[in-house]
Amino acid sequence: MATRDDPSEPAAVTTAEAGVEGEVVYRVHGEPVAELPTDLYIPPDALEVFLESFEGPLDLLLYLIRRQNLDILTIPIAEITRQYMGYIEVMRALRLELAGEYLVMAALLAEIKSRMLLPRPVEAESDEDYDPRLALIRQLQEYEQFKTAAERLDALPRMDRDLFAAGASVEALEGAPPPAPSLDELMEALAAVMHRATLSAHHHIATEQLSVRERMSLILDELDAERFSDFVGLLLAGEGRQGVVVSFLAILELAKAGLVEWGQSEPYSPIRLRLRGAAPDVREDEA
Amino acid sequence: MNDGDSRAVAPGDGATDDLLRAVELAVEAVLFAAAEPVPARDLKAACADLGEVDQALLDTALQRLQEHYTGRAIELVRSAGGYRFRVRPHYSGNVQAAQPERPQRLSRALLETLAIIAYRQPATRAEIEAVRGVAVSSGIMRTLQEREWVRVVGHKEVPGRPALYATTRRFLDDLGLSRLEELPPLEQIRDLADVASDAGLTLAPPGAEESAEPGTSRRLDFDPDGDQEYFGPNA
Amino acid sequence: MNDGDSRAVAPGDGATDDLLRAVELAVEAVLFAAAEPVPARDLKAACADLGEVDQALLDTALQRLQEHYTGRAIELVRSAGGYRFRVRPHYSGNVQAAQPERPQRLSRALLETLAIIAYRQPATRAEIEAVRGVAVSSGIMRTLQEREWVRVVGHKEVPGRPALYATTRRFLDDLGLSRLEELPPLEQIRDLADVASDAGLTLAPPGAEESAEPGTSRRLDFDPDGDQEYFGPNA
Repeated sequence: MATRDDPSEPAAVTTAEAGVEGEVVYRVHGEPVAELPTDLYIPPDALEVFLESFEGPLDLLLYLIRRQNLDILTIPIAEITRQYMGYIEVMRALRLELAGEYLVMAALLAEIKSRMLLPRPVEAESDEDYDPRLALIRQLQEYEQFKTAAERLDALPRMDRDLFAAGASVEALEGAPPPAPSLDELMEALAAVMHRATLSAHHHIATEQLSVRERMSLILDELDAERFSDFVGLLLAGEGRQGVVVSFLAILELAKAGLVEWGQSEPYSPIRLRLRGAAPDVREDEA
Repeated sequence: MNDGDSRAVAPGDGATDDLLRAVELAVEAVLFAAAEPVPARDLKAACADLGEVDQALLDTALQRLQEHYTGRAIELVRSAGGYRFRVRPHYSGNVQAAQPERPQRLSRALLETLAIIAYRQPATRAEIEAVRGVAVSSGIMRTLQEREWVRVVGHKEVPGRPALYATTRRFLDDLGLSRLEELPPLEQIRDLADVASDAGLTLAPPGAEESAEPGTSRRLDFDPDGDQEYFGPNA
Repeated sequence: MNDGDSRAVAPGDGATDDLLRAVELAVEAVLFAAAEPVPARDLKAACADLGEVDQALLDTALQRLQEHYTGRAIELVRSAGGYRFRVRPHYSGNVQAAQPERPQRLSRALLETLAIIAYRQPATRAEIEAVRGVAVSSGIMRTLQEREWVRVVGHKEVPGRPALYATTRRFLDDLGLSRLEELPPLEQIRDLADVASDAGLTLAPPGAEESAEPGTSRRLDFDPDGDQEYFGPNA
């Protein structure tokens, strides 16, 4: 193997595809990426997605080992190190954000490789003292064990995905219902949601929009899928001039969301509105 | 099984009997899993892979289902929105007694769901889940509707036509509000959240803000399937 | 319900038959009204006004209930949290057809983290990171806790007192399991003694695995009996 022959060569810098023994067909260091290592077998567009799909350096190492049908216990460390460095370089060349763990692993691999080139010390007390691969092997085994466990866990039937609870309405029951929430409780709950996650994308929903949203709900409720409603009538259902504006905005929002459709029997006749779709046969075609 | 004698379907027709039985059970499954009354149209859609299910066949299946639950603790009822199972009022006491020491408090999941609907309405369940980051159970949606704080105001025209939920008049009344815009503006709530986190209060587990940055981490925990921008940046 | 033949009730005893029937229906009502699995204790509480309901009677009622739903689209099942009615897996497709909104995929990072907690519990974040070889994001820990699959059960007495995570009863309920040891067993890993002998001075040839004894694998510290205490204070 090319890299093994020259232990002084900084492995993290140069990547060689040893198609022919010793022949360097691909270099990264100091040069733009003109060509990906041929053993990656991945179209460049897919590469980013592919690399992101690794859960970390152990996952990547495991992939490299498994791809060659090798046993974890017999890792050809020089070859695996060479391939690992190849991926790291490609990730860097593509300016992918590289977690520090990948670089730590690169250093570890380089260290193991160099130690394996040294002759075995006579006084080595145990195999583990001697063979620098053992700690890594143990880590890989353990990771693979849980990787498999995670896959099996995901394969188990799960509530709300594969299994569904069977419940019935309790509406008819008598007795004290739970209390209504206070405004404070509600706001606290919402603050918790916003605090923790994704609402950054929804900050545009400001106060004045609430009236529009409310009106959207009211208009949706009023509309029918079979029957058209009068557009002007809907506008005037609100209060005063502001009501018209709010209703108008609400209808535009609904139209934009594809929830309503417009109709006009002839030019200049009243504009009419109804719920979109919802015809039973259409539904069955979709299903 | 004590399936009552089917009437609308010609007796002795084996193939139809099998279909009828299959429809009855599929409908049973769908009704028990649903968060709200299921319209006949959706019941038919759920049976689409069983064969040709027309209204008469569905009606017969529903009738058989209803008969099967005669004398049981639940009953199949029809309301404006469709069909559903409900616990018979006779068992109110037993249901109450089953939750002895649990004070009837509203769960955090329910409150969060309600708050999101109030601000994002009309919203689908998937949209609520995208905001919350975790699943919303049918049970919660059922409770919110039974308390009449939330109702279905339409269906989104995407595959499956998911229900669009909105808050009700009753919701405003129970909160002592006359209109939705009397709710505090979202900005203010966000400030509240920030203040709480600055003060080290535990509104959410520590480190929550890390993933609030879009794009910094892969969040594959759920699939927002592009619904996000649906009611999104509206000019 | 695993006790198939609990015939605690004398046949022909009219009064007991009536009681049994009443208990069966009360339990049916409670289970359908509940959003979550109901423990036997709560079921007994629900029947308090019916008469003397002991465990044997309750078991018989549950068994009759289970039998009543034989051949139906739903089934009575028992998991860690208690009893619940569930749509039979055979009908999942019909339910999904009626509510097709969300795929609910979990990320590999989340699943791996969950698996490590499930089999290693209680585990600290550092222990999880040591196995995975990467940092565990706060988002994942938060999502796991919000789903109520994982919770903090204590703190490890080392500098910094890191939180110890364990899975919840809800986790088991959502997978339909009663106990942790019903999880699929961990793949056994080969003993390091074998590893050492296999790893020679030169790179060992592929295929060296034949020499390893599968039986000597290191047992992971997965304590099947110690799991109960992590089910939480309301156990």
